[in-house]
Amino acid sequence: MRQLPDGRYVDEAPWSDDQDLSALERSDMDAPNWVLVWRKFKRHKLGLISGIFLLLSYVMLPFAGFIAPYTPNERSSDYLYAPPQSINLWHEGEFIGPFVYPTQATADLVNYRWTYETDTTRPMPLQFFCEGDTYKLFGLIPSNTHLFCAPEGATVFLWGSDRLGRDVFSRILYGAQLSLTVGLIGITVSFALGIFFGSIAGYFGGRTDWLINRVIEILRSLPELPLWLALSAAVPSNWGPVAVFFIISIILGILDWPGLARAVRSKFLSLREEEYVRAAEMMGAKPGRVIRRHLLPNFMSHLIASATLSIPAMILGETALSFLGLGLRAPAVSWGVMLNDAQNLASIEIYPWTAIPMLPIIFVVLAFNFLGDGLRASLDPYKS
Amino acid sequence: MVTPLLDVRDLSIGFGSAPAIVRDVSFQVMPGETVALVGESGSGKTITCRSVLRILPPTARIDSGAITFTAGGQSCNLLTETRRMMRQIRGNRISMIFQEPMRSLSPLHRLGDQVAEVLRLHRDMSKAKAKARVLETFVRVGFPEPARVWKSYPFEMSGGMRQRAMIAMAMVAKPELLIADEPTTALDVTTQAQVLGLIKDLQKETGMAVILVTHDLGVVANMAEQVVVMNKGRVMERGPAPVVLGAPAHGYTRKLFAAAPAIPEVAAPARAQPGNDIILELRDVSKTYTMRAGGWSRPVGITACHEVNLSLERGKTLAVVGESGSGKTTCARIALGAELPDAGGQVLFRPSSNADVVKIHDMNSEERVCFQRQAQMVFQDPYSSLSPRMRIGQTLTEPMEIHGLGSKSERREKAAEMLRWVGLDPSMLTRYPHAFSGGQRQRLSIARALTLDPVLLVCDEPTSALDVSVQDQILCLLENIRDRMGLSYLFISHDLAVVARIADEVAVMRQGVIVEQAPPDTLFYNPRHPYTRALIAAQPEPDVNRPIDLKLVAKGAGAPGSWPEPFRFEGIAVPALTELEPGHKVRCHV
Amino acid sequence: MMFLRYAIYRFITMLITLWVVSILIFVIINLPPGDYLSNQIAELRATGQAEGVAKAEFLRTEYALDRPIWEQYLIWVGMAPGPQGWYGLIQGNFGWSFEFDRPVSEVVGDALWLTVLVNLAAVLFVYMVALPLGVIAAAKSETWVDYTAAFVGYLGLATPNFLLALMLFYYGNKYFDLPIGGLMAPEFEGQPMSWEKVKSILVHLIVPTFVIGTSGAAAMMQRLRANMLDELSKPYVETAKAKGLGPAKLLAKYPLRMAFNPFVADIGNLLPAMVSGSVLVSVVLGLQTIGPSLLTALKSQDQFLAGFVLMFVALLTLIGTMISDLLLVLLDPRIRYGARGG
Amino acid sequence: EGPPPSESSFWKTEVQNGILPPVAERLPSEPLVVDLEAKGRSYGEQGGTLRTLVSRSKDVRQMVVYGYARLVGYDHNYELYPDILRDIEVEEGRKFTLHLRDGHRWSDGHPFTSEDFRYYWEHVALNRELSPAGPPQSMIVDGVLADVSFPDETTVVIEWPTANPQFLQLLAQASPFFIYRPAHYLKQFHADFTDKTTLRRAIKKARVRTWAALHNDRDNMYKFDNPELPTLQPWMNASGTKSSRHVFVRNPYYHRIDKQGVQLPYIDVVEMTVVGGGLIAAKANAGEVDLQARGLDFPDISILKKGESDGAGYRTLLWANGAASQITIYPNLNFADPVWRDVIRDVRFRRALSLGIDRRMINRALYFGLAKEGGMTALAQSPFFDPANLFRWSIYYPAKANALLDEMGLTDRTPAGIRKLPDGRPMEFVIETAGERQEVENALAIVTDTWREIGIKLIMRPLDRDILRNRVYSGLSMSAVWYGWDNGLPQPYTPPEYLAPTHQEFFAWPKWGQYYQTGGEVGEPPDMPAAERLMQLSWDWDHTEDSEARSAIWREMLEIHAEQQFGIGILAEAPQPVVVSERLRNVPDEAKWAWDPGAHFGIHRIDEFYYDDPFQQLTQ
Ligand SMILES: Nc1ncnc2c1ncn2[C@@H]1O[C@H](COP(=O)(O)OP(=O)(O)OP(=O)(O)O)[C@@H](O)[C@H]1O
Ligand SMILES: Nc1ncnc2c1ncn2[C@@H]1O[C@H](COP(=O)(O)OP(=O)(O)OP(=O)(O)O)[C@@H](O)[C@H]1O
Ligand SMILES: [Mg+2]
Ligand SMILES: [Mg+2]
Repeated sequence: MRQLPDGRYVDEAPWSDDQDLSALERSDMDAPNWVLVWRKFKRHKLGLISGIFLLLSYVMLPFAGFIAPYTPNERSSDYLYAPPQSINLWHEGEFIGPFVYPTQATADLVNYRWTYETDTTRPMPLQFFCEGDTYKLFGLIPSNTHLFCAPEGATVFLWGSDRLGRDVFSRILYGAQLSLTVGLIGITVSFALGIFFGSIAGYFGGRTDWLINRVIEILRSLPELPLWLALSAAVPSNWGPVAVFFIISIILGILDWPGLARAVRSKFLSLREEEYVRAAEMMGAKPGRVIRRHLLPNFMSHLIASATLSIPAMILGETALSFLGLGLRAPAVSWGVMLNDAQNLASIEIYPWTAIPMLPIIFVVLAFNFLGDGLRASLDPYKS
Repeated sequence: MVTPLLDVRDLSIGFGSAPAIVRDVSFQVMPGETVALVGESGSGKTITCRSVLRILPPTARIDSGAITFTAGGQSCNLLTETRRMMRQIRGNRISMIFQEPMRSLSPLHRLGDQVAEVLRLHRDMSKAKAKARVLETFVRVGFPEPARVWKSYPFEMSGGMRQRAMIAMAMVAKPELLIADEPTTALDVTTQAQVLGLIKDLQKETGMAVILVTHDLGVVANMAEQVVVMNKGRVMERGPAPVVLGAPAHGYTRKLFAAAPAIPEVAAPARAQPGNDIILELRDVSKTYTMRAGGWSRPVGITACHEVNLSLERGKTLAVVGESGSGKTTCARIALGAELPDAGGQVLFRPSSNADVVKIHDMNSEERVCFQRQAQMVFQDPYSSLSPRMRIGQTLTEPMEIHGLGSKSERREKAAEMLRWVGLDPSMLTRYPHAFSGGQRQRLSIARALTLDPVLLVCDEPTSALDVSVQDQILCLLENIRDRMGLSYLFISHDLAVVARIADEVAVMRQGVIVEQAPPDTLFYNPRHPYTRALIAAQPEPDVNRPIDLKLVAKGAGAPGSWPEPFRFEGIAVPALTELEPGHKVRCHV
Repeated sequence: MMFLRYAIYRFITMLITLWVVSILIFVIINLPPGDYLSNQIAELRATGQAEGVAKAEFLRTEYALDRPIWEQYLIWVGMAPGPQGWYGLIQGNFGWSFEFDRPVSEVVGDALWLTVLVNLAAVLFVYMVALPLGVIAAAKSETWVDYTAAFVGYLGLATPNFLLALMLFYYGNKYFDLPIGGLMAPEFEGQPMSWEKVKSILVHLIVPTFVIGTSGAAAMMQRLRANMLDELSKPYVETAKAKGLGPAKLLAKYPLRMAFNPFVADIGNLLPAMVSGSVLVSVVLGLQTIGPSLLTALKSQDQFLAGFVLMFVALLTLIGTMISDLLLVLLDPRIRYGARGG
Repeated sequence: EGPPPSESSFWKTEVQNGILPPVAERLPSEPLVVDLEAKGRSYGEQGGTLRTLVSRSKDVRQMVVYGYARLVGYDHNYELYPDILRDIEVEEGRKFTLHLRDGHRWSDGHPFTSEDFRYYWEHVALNRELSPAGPPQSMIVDGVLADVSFPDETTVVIEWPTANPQFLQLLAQASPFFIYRPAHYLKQFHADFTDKTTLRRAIKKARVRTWAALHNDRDNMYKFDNPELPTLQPWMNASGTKSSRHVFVRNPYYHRIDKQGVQLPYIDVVEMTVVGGGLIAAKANAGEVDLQARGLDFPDISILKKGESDGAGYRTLLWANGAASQITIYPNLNFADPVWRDVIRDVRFRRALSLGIDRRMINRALYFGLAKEGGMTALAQSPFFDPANLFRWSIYYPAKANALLDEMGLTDRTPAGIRKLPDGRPMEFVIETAGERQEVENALAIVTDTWREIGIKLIMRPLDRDILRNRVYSGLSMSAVWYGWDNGLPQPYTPPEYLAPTHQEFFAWPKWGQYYQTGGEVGEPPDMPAAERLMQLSWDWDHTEDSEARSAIWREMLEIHAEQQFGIGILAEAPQPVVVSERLRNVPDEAKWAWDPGAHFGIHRIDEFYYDDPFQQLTQ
């Protein structure tokens, strides 16, 4: 920069009139949208970790039987309410690989509880790829090989055993098969309906809106309680618990949509007045397109948050329903069923490990939350 | 030597990990002085201004530099000051008029509330006092009905009105430094003169300094003491206005100044040939809005336009100029069927010379789709007409997708091509709309409108945010397409020079009615209507030696009730539009 | 004016909907086989209480349970005369509760204000916790504040209400001497208000409020946070910043107001949730709210009681939706209640 | 004889103020004198408040059950003896002469006389408006209505042409047959006694529609929710039903005293609080109750014991449940599905089911082995107890069970090893439960495993109690789980009709029960020889007076049940935790927890319980 005598400054660097094309990789330009989103998502560490955790959880589902040392309804009648056991590696300063100490139960008829004594003199190494009870790999292939199991004469209750001597750890793994799948169906149903009706009501307004709103009002003013009661009488008795639960979660979804629909509608009522929506319409975009491409993305954050929030509700929905005789029941295993068994003081104070199923729920829900947040952030145009 | 009020030194700003976009920018602002920031669209003017208030996008990073603000004997570096201090400074000592006022106002709050907030925040004023002050400012920025503005929501206002509200917000607290980022783009020249006059008054009154970003070299010539010319993020040349404007030293400056258009001196009027291939015709179009502002009280009706008759010939350009808020945008929207005219109004469209007439105000869905392919609009407010969550690539290909044109890669190619046409780089396709400069967005809007190869294009102030050289480029492009493909334009603008260049016919609007209509040559040769004359007189010229008297021209032609007898009218009891000479219509009592 | 017209129109719509809902409600409570009295008679027989049977039979004719269902409906609503003349909801008579053997209005009366109290406390809790936390979480997104808020919120969500209540009761009683269950110490019941009573109620409210409130608070917080994050990057926020607004006021006045739209839409749910939302919680926590009565009434098909409570909830829902619709129009000037196009 | 009765401190001020007469005048001339020493109990002093919890507000009626003042009642040996009555004479089992106590008064001080019986009989039972369905069935024997007469103030005679063996049991039930009413109080609501205008005003005030409804509303001897209704129970309701806390105070006119002349009950006030069912254990654990069994289940025992050792000031007793069986599976012989019905009606099938249950394991897992394993039959305290009945077909013996099923021809199996029905469907045996008890669920989970070994797949289905009943009655449910017979302690005089197909409430034969109950209008007649034989035996019992013959009938019926396994009992005498304040005396350490006969605490005579230091509690 040079100062001229008349007091002005002039830039001296060589100047050209060409458009200088800023250097952005070409590949970037051709990358489809999801690649760009994925690149952004990768930078959201917590979201990424959560995603991986969930992925692993889901991948594990078909192999739950293999990983679990026991089958879900396998009872060890000599080990009722056994406390969690640790897997040790060193015995008296000596490394001998993973092993457990055998335990011995005695009924304490003074305090009426089971007490366990650990025999720390006899380390019993775990067995790997051993034979145990039969389960079905992928729900199809019968197999009886387990990743690890207890040695003869000992048990391996990583997270203790319950009232009937069933392994809590194994049950949690099996429970995941139901809790992580069937429960989510309800969310899908409710979201599909909620978004669909909410958006057409909000976008079209007028008579459509009126009609949908009345349906929403009516649906909402009919409390679910009597419906459940009626339903519990109407379900054919030879339906398995899973089938009943499946139907219930769908109905839960069907009943659940109005809340979301109203949120969507209210937002769309104002969004539809936005200039870019008008612009899209003036270009000839059909309502479906306007809703999908212009309106919904602007409500994505809310939707993602709502979806995450529905997950615990759906997983736990059955615990509330079982008050009405409708939840999942044995022999089906789900986290809700397990927690249902744990809903008493003894589980809190004396056998706290029976309430462990709370942990996976919290972990899964948090993972979904962070995943959702990562997704939201990577869809956010204002974030680089 | 006086310490400068604001001293920007070696400022470099970049986004994300990309190389810096603003590089080593330095300039000073003395108290009471006006510094004009001119330069190429996208050269970093807005970013520089925003960095003064430290209101930058979250992805921006400041690489180096210092911004020293000295007031009351104390100086501080605005880039490192605490947030608390910054809050003390923002709005109070330094205030800013954002470039895109339409987007910058909260849609849910009344304008009065938004403007008065500054006063209540920094001036500790009572509600009533603040209101009085705000209403007064409203009048000074050219609102005839300040009370209505006070309770209006932004979406009820025209583009220019929103811009004026924004100006009022920035000036109402009488700051020490005003940063005005293209404050008058949406204003007609008389209103512009009024606003500029107001700024000057305030400068005189309070010693306020101004950083004025503008593309209008006429405004620069009339306002600035200092000029900073920017290009590609660097300062090309800076110095006192007379020297820089008078004898530009830098190549870019010279190029820029050369591109400035001017209203031609018309020697003899050229008679237009009355054509008969009308592509678009507005017949007796009126539009009345009901204000939401009323709340519980009786709804108030606003007549946005009144019995507008326009016809656009195929392959020609019909320009509409006029007062801000006079209903130009409304007419444009009605012309494209985005809004329905009041009963009795008709909008007729003939897709090709021998095709049937389509009634735009009464289309079935089939006709609508067909029409929407052929007629496109460039919106006055490009920011809000671009979907914020769509990448530009998607936005540009969307029209083609909707109408099922081309394959995926063809569409993308076309989008890239369009960007090149409007002088943007195809690598920007993956960006979101917010990551563009105001002028760039305006060009995106034009590019999008062109992707479908329409036969009718409605341009609502398409070049207001463009520097003169880019504007020239865009106008050339438009002319080019028109000549090549027989495109017809309905062209709304405030810039009479642009209108003079591109239009085949000009309609002048005031208060919802057309007051004069003629081919540009006729009009500029012999403006008959007092309002037209006022407009022409108020157009600033890029010559420091021929300043216009802002005070005088700001008066414009005054209210219609004060016009000379043949033109005078009150309310909507207007005289008829009479053809004084062939092709020259004026609204007057003969 | 326009608004008033809209409000009146909306009110009439509400009445029509209410009528439709009343039919549905009646059908639903009569859906399970049997009715209260036949079940009652079965139960009495099963437990060998021969005498009660006569009484049940008496009630059956007294309350027209021997008539066809549609006739029962008309009598219940008050659109047809019953055995003892016009005596329906329209006339202001809510019927008789077989289960509690008292007029419905009496059964419900007490529970009603307690219900409102508990849920008001919960709603207040939700708003007091969720609003600031949601806003802070958004303003400080992806910091430890945000993560902690999410964790605590989801902890509350992922714990079954009953278990949570039990834990809070048990440890609360053990370490803080909190009372277990109920809404006030029993000796205060039926007593006039006094400072002691208020204190007792407040202490008793802690756990229920927390249990009912946590899930709501977590939900609201996360949604609010998401909506806020969307709004925070809008240009008008920058304008507000440029005015020199402080962070709290800025967030509250501009983005929060915008982000609130979906929640206003949900106000409709707030009122009915006050009654029905906490039914199961109330049942397990032993709160003397309307919830447990509803559940008992439904289980035992105590149809007039169930019908009344359901109608009441429905009315609240409808009023809530109406209010939220009106508020939406008032709060967001951009909303027009017209159809698309034009 | 005995020392003069002493005045209670509770009513002292009232007596001093002349509101109440002194205790000597309040007692009947011949009060019931309780010999506590003979029962091995100690004498106590009056005073104190007993806190207990219930889960529903209508459970205030428990005070009628616990109070257990009956015309005749069971003593601790389950023998009937006159209680409110001074004496009762029974002739040929068909004529009952009731002698009231002279000077016995209602709790409001009004004399209790035969007039109260007459009011009930003539103005309630026989009143068309109050009893639209006619007089109660219990007053009709073999189609003939009782003949009731009132020779004098203290005598009531009720007679039928034929014997009514159940009459006294009805009077002694937990929920008794009240054949008397406080006439002086109820007359004001009765159209026969009160003029129309007064009545109309009262009707309006009570927000009912007819005088009958008003009368019905006030007349709640069992519901016990009307504080104005005079009572004969040890405690009277002193609070309305509006709150969750119900207070009962001692009846100043109660008819029992101990040998030292202290009027019972010892305890002045009973405070019954309604709390959520799930919180009873927690509250007990926190020491907030003095006497509690309702709402506590065996699984709560460990937490109760913990509270006990943490010093919450109570003891936890384990009483034995008095029902004939704690968990019983009832295969529905009237199930609608014909194929299944045939299978279920095959006794081999029911035996196989019973043999396939590992009762020891269930006992150990659920009750620390403290319950009695075995089928449903009379309990050990009953004279009819026979170990053979208990163990018949109820020892875990899967091989035998399999053999029985094979013998039935159910040899086809699905790949999963489930047997097939004759029509090829897999044997999925659905058991419906009321879903109220976790122990049932757990027991069935264990049964599921052992039944799988005999090729039967158990599907458990929890339902609501009422829904379950309706499904069973209409033949829709394949089988159900419920308690066993309420009365596990039959005596020769106990009518055995509940063992015969006379009640739909026995879930194995709902339709037969309906047939009998409705006189053949609905349901089906029993068509299995064993059921017909039970019917015959029950009829025989009704028509014999002879204790020996009746005992023989009882034995035969019990044996039929054991052989037939109509209800497959799993366990009996499951321990019922009873939380008792450390300061409460005279509570038996070991006892039966039974509804009928037993009235839960009633038979253990709660009015004889007392506090060691009643006044210390007051100052607390
Ligand atoms: N958020 C962003 N992310 C990336 N690049 C951005 C972002 N905002 C602006 N830019 C780029 O920074 C450059 C300077 O923008 P700026 O808004 O300062 O331009 P300007 O000089 O004000 O132009 P105009 O006159 O068109 O308004 C432009 O090239 C623009 O594309
Ligand atoms: N939605 C609306 N509701 C109420 N009034 C409106 C609405 N839109 C526009 N108006 C009013 O109509 C009049 C004309 O507005 P229009 O946008 O057509 O002006 P314009 O000529 O384009 O002005 P500018 O040059 O400032 O953009 C203005 O007074 C404006 O306030
Ligand atoms: Mg700019
Ligand atoms: Mg405009």
